[in-house]
Amino acid sequence: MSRLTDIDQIAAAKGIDLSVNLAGITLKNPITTASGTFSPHESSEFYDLSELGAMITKGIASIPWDGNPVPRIAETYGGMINAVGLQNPGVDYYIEHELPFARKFDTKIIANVAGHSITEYCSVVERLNETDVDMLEVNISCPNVKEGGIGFGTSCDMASKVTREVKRLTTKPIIIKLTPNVTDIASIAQSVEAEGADAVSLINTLLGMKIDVHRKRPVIANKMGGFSGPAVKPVAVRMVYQVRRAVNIPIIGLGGIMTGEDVVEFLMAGADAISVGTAAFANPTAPVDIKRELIDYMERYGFKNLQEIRDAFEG
Amino acid sequence: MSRLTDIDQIAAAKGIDLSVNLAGITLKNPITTASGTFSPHESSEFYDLSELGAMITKGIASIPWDGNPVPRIAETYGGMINAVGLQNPGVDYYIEHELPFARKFDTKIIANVAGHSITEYCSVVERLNETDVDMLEVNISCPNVKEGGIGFGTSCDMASKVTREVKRLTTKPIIIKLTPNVTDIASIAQSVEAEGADAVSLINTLLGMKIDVHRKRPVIANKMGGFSGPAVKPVAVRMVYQVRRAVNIPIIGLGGIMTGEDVVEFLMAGADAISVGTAAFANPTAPVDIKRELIDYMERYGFKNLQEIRDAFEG
Amino acid sequence: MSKQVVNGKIIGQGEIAPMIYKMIIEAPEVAENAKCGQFVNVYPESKSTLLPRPISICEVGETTITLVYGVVGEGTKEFSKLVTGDTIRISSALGNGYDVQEALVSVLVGGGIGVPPLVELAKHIPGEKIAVLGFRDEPFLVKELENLGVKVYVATDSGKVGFKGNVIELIKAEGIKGDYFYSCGPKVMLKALAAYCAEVDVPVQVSLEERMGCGYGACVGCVCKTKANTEKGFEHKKVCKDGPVFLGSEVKWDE
Amino acid sequence: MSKQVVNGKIIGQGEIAPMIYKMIIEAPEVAENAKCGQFVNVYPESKSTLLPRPISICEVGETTITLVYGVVGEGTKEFSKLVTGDTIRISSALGNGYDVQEALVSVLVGGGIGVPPLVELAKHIPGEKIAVLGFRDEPFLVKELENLGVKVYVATDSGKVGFKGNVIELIKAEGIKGDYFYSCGPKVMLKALAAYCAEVDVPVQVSLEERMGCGYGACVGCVCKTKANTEKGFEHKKVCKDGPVFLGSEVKWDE
Ligand SMILES: Cc1cc2nc3c(=O)[nH]c(=O)nc-3n(C[C@H](O)[C@H](O)[C@H](O)COP(=O)(O)OP(=O)(O)OC[C@H]3O[C@@H](n4cnc5c(N)ncnc54)[C@H](O)[C@@H]3O)c2cc1C
Ligand SMILES: Cc1cc2nc3c(=O)[nH]c(=O)nc-3n(C[C@H](O)[C@H](O)[C@H](O)COP(=O)(O)OP(=O)(O)OC[C@H]3O[C@@H](n4cnc5c(N)ncnc54)[C@H](O)[C@@H]3O)c2cc1C
Ligand SMILES: Cc1cc2nc3c(=O)[nH]c(=O)nc-3n(C[C@H](O)[C@H](O)[C@H](O)COP(=O)(O)O)c2cc1C
Ligand SMILES: Cc1cc2nc3c(=O)[nH]c(=O)nc-3n(C[C@H](O)[C@H](O)[C@H](O)COP(=O)(O)O)c2cc1C
Ligand code: FES
Ligand code: FES
Repeated sequence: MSRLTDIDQIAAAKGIDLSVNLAGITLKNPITTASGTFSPHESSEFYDLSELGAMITKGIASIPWDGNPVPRIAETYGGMINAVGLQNPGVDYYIEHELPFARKFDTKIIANVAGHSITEYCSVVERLNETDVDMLEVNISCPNVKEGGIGFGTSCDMASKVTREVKRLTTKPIIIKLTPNVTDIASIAQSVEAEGADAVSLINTLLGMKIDVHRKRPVIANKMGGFSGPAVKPVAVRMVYQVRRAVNIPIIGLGGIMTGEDVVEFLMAGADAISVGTAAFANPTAPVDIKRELIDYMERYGFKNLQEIRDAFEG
Repeated sequence: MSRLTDIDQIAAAKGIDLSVNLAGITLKNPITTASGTFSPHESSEFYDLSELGAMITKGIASIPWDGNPVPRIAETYGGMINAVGLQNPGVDYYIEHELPFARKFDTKIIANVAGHSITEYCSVVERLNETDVDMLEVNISCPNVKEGGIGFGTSCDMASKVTREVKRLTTKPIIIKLTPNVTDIASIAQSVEAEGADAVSLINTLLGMKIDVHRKRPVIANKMGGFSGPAVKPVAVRMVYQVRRAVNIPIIGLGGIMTGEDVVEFLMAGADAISVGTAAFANPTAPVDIKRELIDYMERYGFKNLQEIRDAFEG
Repeated sequence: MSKQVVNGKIIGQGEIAPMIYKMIIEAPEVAENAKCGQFVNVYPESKSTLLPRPISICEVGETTITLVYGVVGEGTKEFSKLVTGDTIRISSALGNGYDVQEALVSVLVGGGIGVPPLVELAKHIPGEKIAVLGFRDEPFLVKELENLGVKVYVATDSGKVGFKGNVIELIKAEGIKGDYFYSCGPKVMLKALAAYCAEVDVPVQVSLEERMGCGYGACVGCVCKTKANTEKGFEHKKVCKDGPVFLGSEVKWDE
Repeated sequence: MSKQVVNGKIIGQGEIAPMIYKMIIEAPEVAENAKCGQFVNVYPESKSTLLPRPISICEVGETTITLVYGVVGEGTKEFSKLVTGDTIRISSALGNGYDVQEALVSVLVGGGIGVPPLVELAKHIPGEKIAVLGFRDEPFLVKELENLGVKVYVATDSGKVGFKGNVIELIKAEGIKGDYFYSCGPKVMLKALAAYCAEVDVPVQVSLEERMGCGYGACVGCVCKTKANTEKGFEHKKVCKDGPVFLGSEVKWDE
């Protein structure tokens, strides 16, 4: 199974090492897929998933969720709003039907966990603990479903509590995915670190809204939704920078990454790895194109590994 | 002094009434200039300031402020970051040298008040209370200067306190300008309403950061800065919508307004008036162009006044 | 990697009705695998319009595909400005197209910018073919369908051309009958047609539209409700991946 | 309303050195009031690049202005793709230009894309004129200056053309002297030149660059420090409005 992909060969030929250690798990490269913007079967029709450092799954709940009514998607200036509402077929379906396909590729699997309550989070984590997924990413931040986590991600207490409870149930590394819709993201990150989170990922979507002035109503049936894409990148970079200075655990940085240079921006801000989200809608092969651009950047400036990029940053 | 401007004549000819009552002050139209993005002398070189519903001044402090080192400006995808740091010549200079010029135009004047401490806010408000400015907008949100207000705008207690103290010192209507960098903007708005704020304006800039991957440092000398422009509009519209449902006082909506239809979006979300900010950098005559587009929209849909627009919104 | 995004080369573009454009794109990799009723994602160049625009395949040539689209917003405006020789980023053909059935008389019902996919469809349908097309004002693609041996009926909202009214009214007025129906157009029309077909007990395939994120099945943004044996009596299917063509009888229209 | 943004018409554009373009724009309203050392804001069409790009006026014609610019990012890339007949949004001439002085020998010192404003300047300077120009690799605008009767010295970093080294070294090496200096170029060069001029006690006017928000004096984004009788010994002046030209002796260079 382990073999050099096309782009890995390019990196190797240039003497560039893209690997990164994330809470004890080695990713071949820092490129992962942002939860909810990637589907192994569909994405694999466009590129070789073995190019990825890790695939991060859609949010998985304990039972199937229907999600929100349509329209679920709106386009904004350099971004988009979604209110999918975490539609998903539930953890049992995931383990039986989706995980085996994903395992065919030479890459790590990070399962994204959704829940309306601590009990729900826990039951997903317990089920996934029995599988061979490599890490778990707990989404305490999705703003789409009222009970879907917004309360957890916006208070230090609740964030701590979820972290504590899920950590008990698994030996797999736990990544806590943080919401940007807070006054002080650094203190939320510190709270989850204190409870043993192995890493944090940020940012999830900003809460946004768009009104159709011709139809005279919100574009999205759910009224508000999660705002993502290149428009939000300055907020994401700022938050990664702040969190890097507040915690010692690894950070997966995301929010508006479209190019290899955007990846560098996140690495310099303090991210250990990154995820590509909305970019994969504007370009289905974005993760691999971005990986190639990252290599180009490193070659141009003579960087041999990711740490050298981080060390070069003055700020 | 009172006369119909070019565009007012167009509106009048179409039977369109753009006026709006803002806490007892009647603005001829809902278009105001966002603080810090407008300068009476410089802007008047491009358009007739009497077209405005009101001009909102740059932040005014009790004594002159030097502001931040350069670079202060960075461009982002559909937006920009600034860290001007509230450079301003102080309230005495403002009253003596800038206010008289601004008064030459047939429009209301809203003075934007900055401060590092409650005492500073108070001394500016006291000085301005003696002048003929029409309203005061208290900026409790600028993220650029560490002591420049961020603490005030991000906690209900501090926001209440500033409001209470400045309300005591003036009979002029007080607008509190809110920061979007908070978990729950509706509750901050409620706090300032409870202390007698006559209106709120939102949003100020999001806190953002950009890194120059070639120079390998933050683009802005101050590292982080205030992120504005069309990219942030979905956050601004959402917050106006939330605040409209939380308070009864008028709202001045802003954040990324570039066109007349953007104005309609804010009116439908619940704003009483709006401000044009970053758009005036991309187009120095933006406020008047936007005013014209608003009239076009109203004509197209047969709206005779702003309230009809708000009432037409379903959501 | 059965799918890709390619730089198609525009070999012809023109306005065939007010604000309706026909674009012919040289893109062998796309044409090769394209079927009637499928669509392509068209990617605007402008960075402020991030998302792909799904456009149905109107005709498939040896190495070309033809798109017919209305200019309604930023993206389609950008496309309309392109000229012969320019390139345009398009995806492989996506979704499940029409499932062509044996029938003595097939009826193709199209509304506005839902008419285009019926052209390629007509090429593959056996037997007698009737098209019933509704437009606001100005018909288009009528000649193209007639050239394929289709008997075409036209309705316009304004009555400017053909029957004044909608397609269902026209079908009833003309007593148009068939043993299989295919359709594409606005949801209200599809819903009314599905109800009509249920009434006269004839199967109908409908091509749905929904706002898309990815356009290739990754984001679950574009769902429709189909009848299912679940607690709530429905399940969400992806229009871009499981559709855009569904049986009229399987769609839960009440939403 | 003394200022405006107009749609200028491009009547010529070409690459005059690698990645350096010269664009001639028909814009009578702008040309009419333009002075040497001023700049115009050029507004990109793309919505993802919001801010104006300040570009110095290289030459002023009866109804035209000429800009010479390097392609360094998104905005200038967009400009470089425009062709004769296209329109481009530009502002009226902005800022204070050079304040031309009587002198026997004037020395014009330019670095890279700081060279362009020196061309219009040379037209207005009385007496003998010497230009000392520094480039990385490839000189440009040398002929234009020579045609105006300017004696031109060239330095390149690579030594590919002319003197190998920077302009200060070249001035010293050639013993170039004058009784008034004017300059435009990178800050390090201006700083070194100001120091040199202070040393030899000759006045120098420098044209500064700074990242701009509005470009017309409204945002206070583009400041530089000038010496002043304040507590801290400096004040912030706006490069776009109070400059871009300042006296070398009034600028606080240590920042
Ligand atoms: C499967 C499918 C096939 C289609 N085939 C055709 C066709 O053959 N000819 C044609 O003219 N149109 C077709 N459409 C509709 C077409 O996709 C939209 O008109 C187009 O995306 C509008 O883009 P815009 O940038 O001009 O408008 P904007 O309003 O600026 O678009 C903004 C956003 O809304 C989305 N959007 C807008 N309208 C629609 C819509 N009606 N359906 C889905 N998304 C929308 C856009 O994709 C974009 O994300 C089809 C839609 C779907 C889903
Ligand atoms: C008064 C003045 C006169 C100038 N005259 C010329 C000239 O005659 N010829 C020429 O080639 N260049 C000139 N410049 C520099 C020119 O403005 C920048 O090279 C240009 O804005 C880069 O835009 P971009 O979109 O290609 O680059 P990007 O890097 O994509 O620009 C991003 C942002 O940074 C700003 N920016 C980037 N570089 C600079 C810079 N060096 N100075 C100020 N802002 C910058 C841009 O305006 C924009 O807001 C001048 C600058 C100033 C301030
Ligand atoms: C359509 C869509 C669905 C998403 N679903 C999830 C999800 O299920 N779980 C989650 O943690 N984040 C979800 N997200 C958030 C993304 O993973 C990511 O945090 C966010 O989009 C910012 O990154 P981007 O700007 O690169 O897209 C979703 C985002 C989008 C656009
Ligand atoms: C350069 C600049 C300076 C600003 N200065 C101030 C200020 O002094 N006081 C204030 O309340 N807001 C200030 N703001 C915030 C704006 O008034 C406005 O709230 C924000 O830019 C969002 O609106 P926009 O997206 O339309 O620009 C400033 C914004 C910019 C871009
Ligand atoms: S648009 Fe993403 S699943 Fe259909
Ligand atoms: S760029 Fe705005 S004041 Fe100079």
